[in-house]
Amino acid sequence: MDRCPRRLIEGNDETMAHWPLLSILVWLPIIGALAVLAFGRRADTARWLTLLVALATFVLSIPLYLHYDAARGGMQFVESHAWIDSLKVFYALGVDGIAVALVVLTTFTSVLVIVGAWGSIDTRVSQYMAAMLALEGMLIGVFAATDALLFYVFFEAMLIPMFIIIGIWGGPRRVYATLKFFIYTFLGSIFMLVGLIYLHMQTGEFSIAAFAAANLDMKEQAWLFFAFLIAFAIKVPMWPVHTWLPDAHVEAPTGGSVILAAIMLKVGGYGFIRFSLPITPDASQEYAWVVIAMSLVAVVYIGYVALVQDDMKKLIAYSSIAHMAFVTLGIFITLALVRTHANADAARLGLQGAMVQMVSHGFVSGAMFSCIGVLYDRLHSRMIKDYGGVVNVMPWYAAFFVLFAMANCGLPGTSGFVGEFMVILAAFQDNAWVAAVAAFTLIIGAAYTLWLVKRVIFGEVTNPKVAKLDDLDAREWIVLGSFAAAVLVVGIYPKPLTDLMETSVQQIVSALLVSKA
Amino acid sequence: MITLAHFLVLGALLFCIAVAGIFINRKNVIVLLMCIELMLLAVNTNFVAFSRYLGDAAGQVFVFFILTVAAAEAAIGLAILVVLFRNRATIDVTGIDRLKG
Amino acid sequence: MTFELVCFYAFAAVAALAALSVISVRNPVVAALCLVLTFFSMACVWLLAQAEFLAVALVLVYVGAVMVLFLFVVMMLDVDLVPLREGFVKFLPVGIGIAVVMLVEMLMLIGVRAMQVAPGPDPAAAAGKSNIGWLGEVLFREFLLPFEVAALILTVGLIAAVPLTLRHRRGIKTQNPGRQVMVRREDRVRLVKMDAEGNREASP
Amino acid sequence: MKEGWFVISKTMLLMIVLLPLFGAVLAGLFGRRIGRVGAHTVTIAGVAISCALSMVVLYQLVWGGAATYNENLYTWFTIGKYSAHVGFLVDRLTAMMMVVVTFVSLMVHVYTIGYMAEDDGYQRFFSYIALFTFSMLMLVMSNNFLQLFFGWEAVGLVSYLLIGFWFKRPTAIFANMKAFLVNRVGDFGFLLGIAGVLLWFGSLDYASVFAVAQDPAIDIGSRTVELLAGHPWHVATIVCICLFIGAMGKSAQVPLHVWLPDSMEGPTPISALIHAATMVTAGIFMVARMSPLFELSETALTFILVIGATTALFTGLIGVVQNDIKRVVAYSTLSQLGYMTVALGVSAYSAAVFHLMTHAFFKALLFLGAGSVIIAMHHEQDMRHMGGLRKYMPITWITMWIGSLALAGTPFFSGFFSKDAIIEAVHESHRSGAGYAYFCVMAGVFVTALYSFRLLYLTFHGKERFVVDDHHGHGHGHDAHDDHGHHAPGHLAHAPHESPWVVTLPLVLLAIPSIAIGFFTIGPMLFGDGFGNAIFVREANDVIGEIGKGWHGAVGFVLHGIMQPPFWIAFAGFVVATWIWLFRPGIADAAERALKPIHTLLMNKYWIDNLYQAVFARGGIGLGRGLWRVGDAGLIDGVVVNGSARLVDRVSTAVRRLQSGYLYHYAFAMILGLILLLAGLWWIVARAA
Repeated sequence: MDRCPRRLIEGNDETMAHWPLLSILVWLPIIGALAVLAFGRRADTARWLTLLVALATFVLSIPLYLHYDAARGGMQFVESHAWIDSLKVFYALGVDGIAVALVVLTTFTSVLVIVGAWGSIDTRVSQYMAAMLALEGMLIGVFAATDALLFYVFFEAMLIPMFIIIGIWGGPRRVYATLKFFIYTFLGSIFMLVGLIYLHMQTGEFSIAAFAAANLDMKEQAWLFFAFLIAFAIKVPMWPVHTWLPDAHVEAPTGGSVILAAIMLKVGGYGFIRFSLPITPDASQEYAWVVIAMSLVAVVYIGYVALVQDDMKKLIAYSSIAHMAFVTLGIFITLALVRTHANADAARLGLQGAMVQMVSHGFVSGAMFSCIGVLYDRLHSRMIKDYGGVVNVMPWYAAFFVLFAMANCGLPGTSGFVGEFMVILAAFQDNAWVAAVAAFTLIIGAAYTLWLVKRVIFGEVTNPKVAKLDDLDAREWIVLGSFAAAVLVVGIYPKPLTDLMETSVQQIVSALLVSKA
Repeated sequence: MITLAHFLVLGALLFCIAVAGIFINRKNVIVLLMCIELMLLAVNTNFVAFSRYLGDAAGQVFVFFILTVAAAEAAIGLAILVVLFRNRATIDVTGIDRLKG
Repeated sequence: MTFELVCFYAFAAVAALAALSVISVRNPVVAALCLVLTFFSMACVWLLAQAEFLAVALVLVYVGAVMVLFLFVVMMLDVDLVPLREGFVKFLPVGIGIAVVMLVEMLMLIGVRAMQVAPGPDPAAAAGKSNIGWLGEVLFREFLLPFEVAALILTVGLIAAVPLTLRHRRGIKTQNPGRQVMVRREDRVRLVKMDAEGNREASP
Repeated sequence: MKEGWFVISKTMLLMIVLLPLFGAVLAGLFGRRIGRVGAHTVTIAGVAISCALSMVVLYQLVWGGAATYNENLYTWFTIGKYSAHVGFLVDRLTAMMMVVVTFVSLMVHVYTIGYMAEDDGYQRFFSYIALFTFSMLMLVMSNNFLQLFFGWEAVGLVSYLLIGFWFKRPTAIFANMKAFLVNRVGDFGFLLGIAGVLLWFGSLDYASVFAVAQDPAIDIGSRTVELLAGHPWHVATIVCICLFIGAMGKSAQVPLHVWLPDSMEGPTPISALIHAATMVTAGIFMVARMSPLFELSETALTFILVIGATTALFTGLIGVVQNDIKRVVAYSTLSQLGYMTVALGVSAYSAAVFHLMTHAFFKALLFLGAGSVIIAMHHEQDMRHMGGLRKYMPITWITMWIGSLALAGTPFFSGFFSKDAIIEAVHESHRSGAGYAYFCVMAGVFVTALYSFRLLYLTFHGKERFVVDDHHGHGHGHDAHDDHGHHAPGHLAHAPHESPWVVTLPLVLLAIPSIAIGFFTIGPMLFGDGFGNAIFVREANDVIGEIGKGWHGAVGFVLHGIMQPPFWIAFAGFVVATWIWLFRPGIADAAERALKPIHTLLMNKYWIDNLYQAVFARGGIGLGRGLWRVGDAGLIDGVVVNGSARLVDRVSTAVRRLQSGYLYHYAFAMILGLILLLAGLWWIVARAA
């Protein structure tokens, strides 16, 4: 059976078609990781080499954004090579607007993570840097894969560097945290693998497009939907399968936390958009309420839990969960809107909101964890009670911290607002009560964030060690400044971002209109 | 006239005797090894009989291999036994539970 | 009742009785000898099935090699037999019970009446070959690789038995001619520089 | 060229908005480099130009006949049929607000030079107030709900930063968090209101929303929706109440008023600018701006009316017992905001905005005057330790009197016109709840006079209740605002003296409009065409129009007003206050003892703060702790996650026993397995046969 005509996939333009840009983006960091392992005997060599590779990857990802034809949408920069012939598995890469946004987010954040880890990692530097680069490559692979098995391979493979990063450079309870993180996520992905194998049996190949085109009855869709739900809900993570995240964050080194929060969590949301929506649209519609309910519980429940944390990283980890709930809410409110209200425009608003929230959360949570890392590097404590009055000795740091805190509570003008705003607007079109519960984040999100700010930043210096702290050095300035710029740019002018994804989102939404059962 | 059943019954009988032997001689490794040899003999008898009655040489080839492996096994088994005895001065298997989970 | 059948019953009876003795006699040496008898009888039974080569091989390999090895080990090890017999009576009923249950099950499966198949003509003879020729042809044509593997296994078993039983005893005084030959001057003589004795006494 | 004058230019509007922002960024990021003088020069120049240009815009609109400006600057996002923009809508309402905001802001900027002279955070402060001016301008000049919300939250952010300006004070950083959170409760409603607007009116732009609201063909006013099955609600009511909840947060209406008194922890200039003149009136402005929507819902307006009336009376009562000079003014602000809300509730939007404007001037004046007193008293704020200050600081004394007279509603002062118009409007209204509101505003007049004059008498008149410790010498704690406590209460290092010109000049400049602006603007703003078509009132609700029928100029309005009960009630308040606090100070204490329960009630602010603290703050923490310990740690981690780990552990511990290590056990297991296998095989064979 020849499936080629059905693929929306074509090369972009003549010049770009010759460049396997996506492959370069995926493999450059991974090969770079090997190079760092090989030549990074000296710590400084390892750092510079890693930075070079990460910067090169970031620079190479800019053409991806520039040359992506947003008006046309669909998969572009497509590459396809046979990988396992007997199973019709292809090494197939391609990106649409959504994936471009996430790939650029990945390359951008990776550079900052590497700059951030410059001084704070001083044991086994080359291995840490190599793990980071490998992780970056695999994450790009996840976002760029258009073959389900390739996606799965990257999806699982990225656990390994993360496992190593937390397990080796982590805090005192790192063994528990890594095992929990690994087993949790692994458990989820097993279900996805079963689902993929079933789909393979139905379609005979592993291309996601083929899966989306397969006709599945309601029962099949329901099984597949829940298989995907478990996998991606754990990755996001959604309440009630979120408990690995705080532990992983608390134990992870700063760079690990940043990557974990800023990018790895996005894989879950991305998976929902790539797999759940197109492959099981009818079941997704049928069970959207489950996901919406889980998201709303997360907003309120996790908000309250975040309020009482006395470990800064744990607090931000919980806040991440609450913010990611907006992503899942936006994705699944889309279904309700498009199916029951036949309001495709509002559906696009919801899906765009989810995507913008993903990107924004990447910046904001990355920035928050970097901020905590700055303090941790100096005092080696994450406990809120050890701080207080930081503004007295570190005014610039405090300014950044307050800015990111405001972004975290969704202040307009920062990126944190845009996604939440869109999702709440879209949710209101479906159900005012859903929107009301979601909007509760305005209150509870501000409560836990500002209370954190009050206890850490403001007040008199009570801990004599705090009194001796130095303000940001140049390296930290670069990291936090870049994050701040990103947060503000997306907050003040989100149109470039939404325009990039608009056609792709519209294609996804219009595909949802077609029932498969 | 010797039918297939004759051989099979004989094989079964020998096998069951060997099983009984394993039970009642549970402490003596040497006898246990002998019982295993008996079992193999019973199995081999079945192979030979089937080979004869189906006219297929593969059965006898198999017996050939089993004999080979059984010889190797006996050699190793007895070697282990010797080492065991040398270390513990007994061949009582009730004392050997190092592999306990 | 043909002569063959009579022979079969005779050998079968001997084999079964000998097997029973293997498991029941007190002395392992006697048990081993009884096992020899069992093997021998079964070899005769195999002859009745026209498996001449295997029958001979059984006698040669088992009776000639394996059982000798058994006897050798039994005799070499100074085994205290009394504790090994403990539980013999206690487990006798269980053992017999299980054996009987198993036998019944097997017989049911064999379906004694259903399996009253008369033997066809000897396949080797039908092919106009001796048993050995018939077997050899198959063995070296179709089962060459397994044959070689079996050879390898046997070799490995042979070699493995050696290091297993090899031991280094401590406290045994032996010469090592290799080391004796290799020795150098530096290993034996050490020149030490030191002050003359007389000076030391004079200095304080 | 001549025509160009009468078309509002985009460049000018951009300059109005961006100059303060530019000043804020410069003073904030490069404060150390440009120094103190640089910081205040930059910001004041920015705000001054902005103020001048705002006046030009007002002139163009009112006298120049310029058309309303409504254009988008850039698109924020476009998704399907929805789009959000950043743009300006400048009509007369906006222009008036722009002038008020920039003028008061300019005054406060100048005043700050004196007030914050010895503070370490000088540049930071200027950066914040300039940023505030930018945010507030964005709010009032917005032409769509998104930008409105941006400004709404941005002023909240600056308010947060400024209340917590002295971040070492525990009370300040508690107050700023409280202010932000309570505002967030309001924003919660506001955001839902915006979402409702998008759903039911199909756009975020004012123009198209109002077009839908006023389109008889769509008749959105009678459209209902069942949010709860079986209970149809008017969509307009839902949207308006949600939006008004936002206004309740920002304009500190009961029950979301609790943050405003605490916000007095911030420096006094911002109390004047943000928490009296401009930011807190954003809610009033918003409702007036949304008048086409609010006119659709009688229910929402009744709700507004009742909330406003309650705020007007009951918060004023608290003001009577406060001893902190700033807190008295703060409660007075709450009460006056209640008046404005009442005016909104009876559809007298123009009266509300009019009062907003006059209030901005005289309340800013009162706050700045209070600040001047506080400087003189070396950051002593307790009126019980003041008294007799009039001879030390005459300018402050006179301007404070002017402000108080305006506040209390003395004829010909600006407050008289605006407040009287509101009371008249309530009197005219037939909306349900108007009776209650009328009672509240009338009682409020008395209370207003009472606390206003009490403040004056306690501060400026009577005996001096402070001691000047001359021997105490140098090193007074003026520069460190938070450690003025090393003087005992009522003990001053130096005698109080009049503040420098940078402080008194704004007082004088604000005193002028406090006296005069009402007289000159009541005509055009209330009864003329002052707001053009910015404010929409339905025929049936037009109480101002009703009053306007008897309009014979401002003097006539005053003469008419003197005949009316409100004036006499205010006069009674003045008399009682004078008698008690000027002539018979003992009566106050006697009354306090006699009315102990009421006094306790008022001193504790009706225990609302305590209630919120117990229920929402402590309750929230308790709930969070419960969810965390029981839900996360107990159920999810304890039972499910670690529970399954424990289960595996337990099962494997049990299964491990099977691995006894005994050869004969394994043999037995194998044989048993063989027996079972045989039995199974036999069973299959038997079944097949």
